[in-house]
Amino acid sequence: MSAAASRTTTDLPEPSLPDPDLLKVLRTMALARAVDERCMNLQRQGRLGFYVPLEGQEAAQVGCAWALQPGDWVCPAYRELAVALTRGVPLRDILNQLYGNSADLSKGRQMPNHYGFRQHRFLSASSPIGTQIIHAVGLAYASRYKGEKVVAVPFFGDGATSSNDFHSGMNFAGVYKAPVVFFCQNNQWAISLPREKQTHSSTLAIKANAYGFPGVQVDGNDFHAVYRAVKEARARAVAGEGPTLIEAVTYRMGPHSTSDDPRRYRTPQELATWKARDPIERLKSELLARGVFSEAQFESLQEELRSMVQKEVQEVEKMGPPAATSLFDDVWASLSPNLEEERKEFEELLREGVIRP
Amino acid sequence: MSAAASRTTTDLPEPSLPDPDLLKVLRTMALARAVDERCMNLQRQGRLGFYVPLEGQEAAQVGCAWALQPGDWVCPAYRELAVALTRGVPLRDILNQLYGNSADLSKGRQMPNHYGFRQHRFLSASSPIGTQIIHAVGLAYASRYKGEKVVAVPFFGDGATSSNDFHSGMNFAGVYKAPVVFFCQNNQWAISLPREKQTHSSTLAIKANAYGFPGVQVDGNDFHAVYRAVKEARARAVAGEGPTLIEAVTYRMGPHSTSDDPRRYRTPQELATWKARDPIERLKSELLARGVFSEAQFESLQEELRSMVQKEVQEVEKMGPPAATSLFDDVWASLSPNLEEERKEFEELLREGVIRP
Amino acid sequence: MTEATLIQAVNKALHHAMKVDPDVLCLGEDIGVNGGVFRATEGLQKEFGESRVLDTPLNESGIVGMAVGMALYGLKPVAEIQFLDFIYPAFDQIVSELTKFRYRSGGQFPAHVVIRTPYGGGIRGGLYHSQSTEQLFASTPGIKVVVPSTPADAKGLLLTAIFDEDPVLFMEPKRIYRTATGEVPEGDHRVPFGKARIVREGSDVSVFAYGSMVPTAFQARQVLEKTGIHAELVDLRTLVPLDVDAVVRSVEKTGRAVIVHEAPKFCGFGAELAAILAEKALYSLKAPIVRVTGYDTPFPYTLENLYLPSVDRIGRAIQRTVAAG
Amino acid sequence: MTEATLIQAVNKALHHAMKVDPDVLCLGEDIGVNGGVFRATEGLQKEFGESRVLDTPLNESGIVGMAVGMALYGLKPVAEIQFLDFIYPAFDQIVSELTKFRYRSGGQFPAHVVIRTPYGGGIRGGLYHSQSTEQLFASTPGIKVVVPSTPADAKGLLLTAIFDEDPVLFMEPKRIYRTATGEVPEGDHRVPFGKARIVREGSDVSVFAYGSMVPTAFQARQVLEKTGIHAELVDLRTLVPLDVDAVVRSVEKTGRAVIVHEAPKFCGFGAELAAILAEKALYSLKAPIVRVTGYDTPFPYTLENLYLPSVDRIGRAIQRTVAAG
Ligand SMILES: Cc1ncc(C[n+]2csc(CCOP(=O)(O)OP(=O)(O)O)c2C)c(N)n1
Ligand SMILES: Cc1ncc(C[n+]2csc(CCOP(=O)(O)OP(=O)(O)O)c2C)c(N)n1
Ligand SMILES: [Mg+2]
Ligand SMILES: [Mg+2]
Repeated sequence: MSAAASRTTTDLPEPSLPDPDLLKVLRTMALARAVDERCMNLQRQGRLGFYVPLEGQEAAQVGCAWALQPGDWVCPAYRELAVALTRGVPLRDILNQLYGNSADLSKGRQMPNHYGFRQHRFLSASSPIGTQIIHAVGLAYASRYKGEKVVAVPFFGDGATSSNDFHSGMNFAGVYKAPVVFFCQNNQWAISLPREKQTHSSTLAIKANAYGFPGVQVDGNDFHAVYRAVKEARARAVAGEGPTLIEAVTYRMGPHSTSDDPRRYRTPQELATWKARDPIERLKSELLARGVFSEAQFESLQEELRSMVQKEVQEVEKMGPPAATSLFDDVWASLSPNLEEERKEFEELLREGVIRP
Repeated sequence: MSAAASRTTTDLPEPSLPDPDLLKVLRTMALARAVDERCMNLQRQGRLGFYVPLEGQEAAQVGCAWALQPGDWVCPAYRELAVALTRGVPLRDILNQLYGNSADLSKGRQMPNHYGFRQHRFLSASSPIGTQIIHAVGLAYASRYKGEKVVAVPFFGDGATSSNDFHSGMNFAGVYKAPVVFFCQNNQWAISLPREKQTHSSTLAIKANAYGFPGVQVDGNDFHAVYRAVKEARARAVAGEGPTLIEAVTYRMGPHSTSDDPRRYRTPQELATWKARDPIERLKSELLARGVFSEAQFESLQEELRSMVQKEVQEVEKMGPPAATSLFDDVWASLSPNLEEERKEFEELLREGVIRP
Repeated sequence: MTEATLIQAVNKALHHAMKVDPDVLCLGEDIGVNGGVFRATEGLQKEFGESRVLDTPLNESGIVGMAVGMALYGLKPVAEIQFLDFIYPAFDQIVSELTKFRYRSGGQFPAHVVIRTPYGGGIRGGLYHSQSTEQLFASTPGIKVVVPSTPADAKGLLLTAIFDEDPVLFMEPKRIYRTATGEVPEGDHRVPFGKARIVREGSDVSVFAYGSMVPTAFQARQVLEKTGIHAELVDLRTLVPLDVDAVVRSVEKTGRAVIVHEAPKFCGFGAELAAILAEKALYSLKAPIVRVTGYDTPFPYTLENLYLPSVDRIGRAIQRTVAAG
Repeated sequence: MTEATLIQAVNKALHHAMKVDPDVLCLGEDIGVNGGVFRATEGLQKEFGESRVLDTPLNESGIVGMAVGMALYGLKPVAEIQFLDFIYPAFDQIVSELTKFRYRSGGQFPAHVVIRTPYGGGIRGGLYHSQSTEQLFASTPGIKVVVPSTPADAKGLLLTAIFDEDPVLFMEPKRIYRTATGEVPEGDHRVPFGKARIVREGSDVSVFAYGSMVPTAFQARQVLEKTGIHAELVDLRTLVPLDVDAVVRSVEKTGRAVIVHEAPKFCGFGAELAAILAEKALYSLKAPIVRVTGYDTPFPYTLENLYLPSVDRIGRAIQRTVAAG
């Protein structure tokens, strides 16, 4: 009897959430996928400057974010689109950032994907790898100091475990028993460097040993596994039992970014292996198998999402760039005399047409 | 039957070396102690600017250095006096550095204890904690690349395990299987920070798990234990089996440096506990118990060493400071046009008496 | 008003800030039980507890990064870096994170951290306990750079720093920690940023200094006064924001400029002062602008007194500048 | 001689050095199989093997620190930092170790490492893929700072760097990686350090630039030439060592100076040039020294073209300077 033939409902994973919730989960994952596909295309068409896809990591991201509370702090890297969506960040806000337009909450200051949403306690991402890991410790410490029962969650990759701030963040969190859930998406690659050349440790989770708290490796393409692990780690953290490192084993299906060509360093076979483990397909087939919904329903869901994304993009593309003089804002809480002078000169150049927005 | 009463030769540790060698070991340890005592006094008398004592760590340092070969690279912190002595560095050279005089091989450029001896493959120490750890990986890699069968040994403290370069050094060594023996002297304190507030890990040795190679904790006040552990790690490394982290558990009996007052942060009881574990007393009583030599012989050895140190200090104190214009040497391989100009102006100021050496 | 040393004034400022505002926290190496290696934080942990005065593990990137996290929350962390020479492991957190959070997030995530750190030579600290590298920070938009030279300013500028909204690097001239003494106002004494202090007026030449070079330059000025040279000594106090008006005005008056700092000359902070003058006061300049600085080498140990700008060296430069044109 | 782009010239230099000297090794992120994110190291791992072209883990402190260790042994490592913006985790290894080893050991332990890194804006890289922070390194004694602006210089200066005895920061103007093309000599082509290049002679004003600002300033110069303004364009090539003579000589001739760089103005490298002129060529100056630079803010994304010195902005500054006096 083949594995497929033996599949009965009893072989399905114990659902971590009631079916209506799982449908929402699936919808969020599918929305992330739809945005991803659209943006990769927009970039190829020259309409978007750059893009960092997350394809393949939807279960890891949604699984983690679903286990968090609104008061929790998210400290993202640049690939956390599905986390932002799960947090309830409006797609419009995300797209505005990708376009760096006048409605971008970050005022067009950063490359695509480096968004931040104060209202959602979703930190503004930076490119330097790993720096947010220690910020999470400070945020967690501060929140506890002010009596909040929340956690801070730094998101980072396998590559980031080599960074200085992974080391300081893990160590400080251990020492202060800070309520942090370290969430590592081991997607097997750091641009062209494979996981096994990044570090010689047997797993990434084992690195928690060095700091005296638990490390857990989970199947990052299994929504339920990720959700449960994070939920448990969160509970431990708010109960004052200290931090946890979670390694979600997953795969970056696309290129590192639109500037990258993964064919230079990895094989089609590897890609195919992981394609077969697609996290969306996985949750979908579970729900199909349980009869929660049908293939047709899923297809119309996808249709709906794609056209929604399409519409949003259309709206966002109507916006112009931020005001020229916004260049000088937010360096300081208020314009310094020095910048006042530079801004004046800049305005003169604008008037003279020497600088043309 | 009490533990003391049960002591027979069979209870003594299995010697790691033949007795004549152990006598040399003891002599080196006693010499280090004699230098330490003298220098602490010289500093109190205002004859020496600053000093970093190693009292209590003699077995760890001599034990490690004894297991090394002349071609091995030593990458010290600032407390490695006994390592330098074991490597055969002349006491005169060490004292010249402490005084920063005209005979100092480092030309009076650094604070006391930050010596370096090219001839002994003993790197020039810097104050920033941990930086030498990654240099060791580069040296080890380069040596192997050039076909040498040697190891590089970074020396560092418990505090240094928190540094960025501990993390990068350990990780890179694991990835490249570099022939490195990471030698951590856990002397329980990083200035005023006790070991248990430095990191939440159960041991420091366990941190090797995070990098995929063995970590070993040894009694750092037991010469034999340290010697054996390093010898074995060295053999593994040169055989191509990769690095090892050794944690030698010991104690800093003195202040962090002559600028420090440990009474502000630690108890007399703690000191007394560790005093009873004095590494020199320990090896000495073993040799006495085996009848290798007598208490009287040890006392005359101490006498001899003290007066030798005394004489060396007298010689060294005769030396003047380095030449004034040596200020401008060694910034570059050869004087830059910029420094040539500054040096000319400096010489003019010297002639005019504006600057007085 | 009470008489205090500069380091005591620092301690008073910290104490006052922590007392009036529970959101002020201190963190750093050896600052708790030990009270800091220079005793700047003496007594604070005892009074305010371990949760507000944190002894940290040995990692400066961690100290600043954690402070950034606290500040993102809304607290007012004061991080101590034991010596300026040890700030470099935290450099990425400072130049990539702390100074850029407000900007990169379009103002959503300001991060106000004060980094206190002793700097400068003259204590026989050698290569790694003596450096002055203010130019590294002053050249990075997004962080204010403050260097007091008197106890009253130390307290007043530090309190301004702690209750400011922008990141601040607060550089403490360790060489005069205990030799600079003076009256320090009690309570909530604030000294505004961006206002230089005219230490002594003068008509022949402007001398610009900050931190521990102020007393040295002052001595040089006093010696020359007896020979009939009236130098105007300007203590910049804050390098960022810089009191450009005061700098330009002074040279418009005197027509000559001597700039003093401990840091090496090449690309040091003095270069910016000279550049500002060459742009905004060129036609007032009667003589070439002279910089009296550390040499373009690392900091030495035995010979540090030959390396550092001395009263005599500054005096000679002033004399020559006045004689030059 | 063959025609090549600037990035190809870099590749040629690396290839030549590795071929003639087995002690030359390369290390960095994604430089092996991937050939570097800009393809500077394309083909090197294939030809010279994994033991000479090392893909490293993601840690710049590790990259530079390991290179320092290799150099202490006597090898000639060439480290790549993927973007200058990511060099800061390695800052401690650079300013505390690499630049100070020779000095602190009294010459016993020289450490010669070349750090190659793409820098600058104009590629829509935003805050963290666009910065120019040469002043941080130029102000630190012990490291040479080299910025080529043509393919021939890129090859010639890089070979000089690799076979020099001092640490070198080799900043590659990524914006013109592929747009700067030109003849590149074959083989062991070397361009000496400390010799500026007079791109075009002129009598009315001296324009100082380096790296990717050279072609921009050149365009501005050419436009103005038609209006009768003859600007002398000087490509500094190496900021450390700086060709002070060439700078001073040019201004002695023209009496005016315009300094151009992408980095922010305040405490930027231009300040040092201005300071040198205010000291050594003051009496030649007919007009205030003007700096055309990035603004004193972090680097923006959408508005980068408004931020960067443009042909028009440079041209206007030249015109005004000539008109000023
Ligand atoms: C400090 C630093 N060094 C180098 C880079 C260039 N870089 C960008 S992403 C990346 C790989 C990151 O890998 P990983 O942490 O696994 O995250 P992933 O991209 O796989 O999600 C590198 C090397 C950087 N952004 N920051
Ligand atoms: C980067 C850095 N930060 C801080 C210091 C100040 N400091 C000097 S020694 C020391 C403690 C070192 O402790 P450990 O590594 O255990 O070595 P030990 O002194 O005990 O031998 C500290 C914090 C420094 N030298 N370098
Ligand atoms: Mg990855
Ligand atoms: Mg210790």
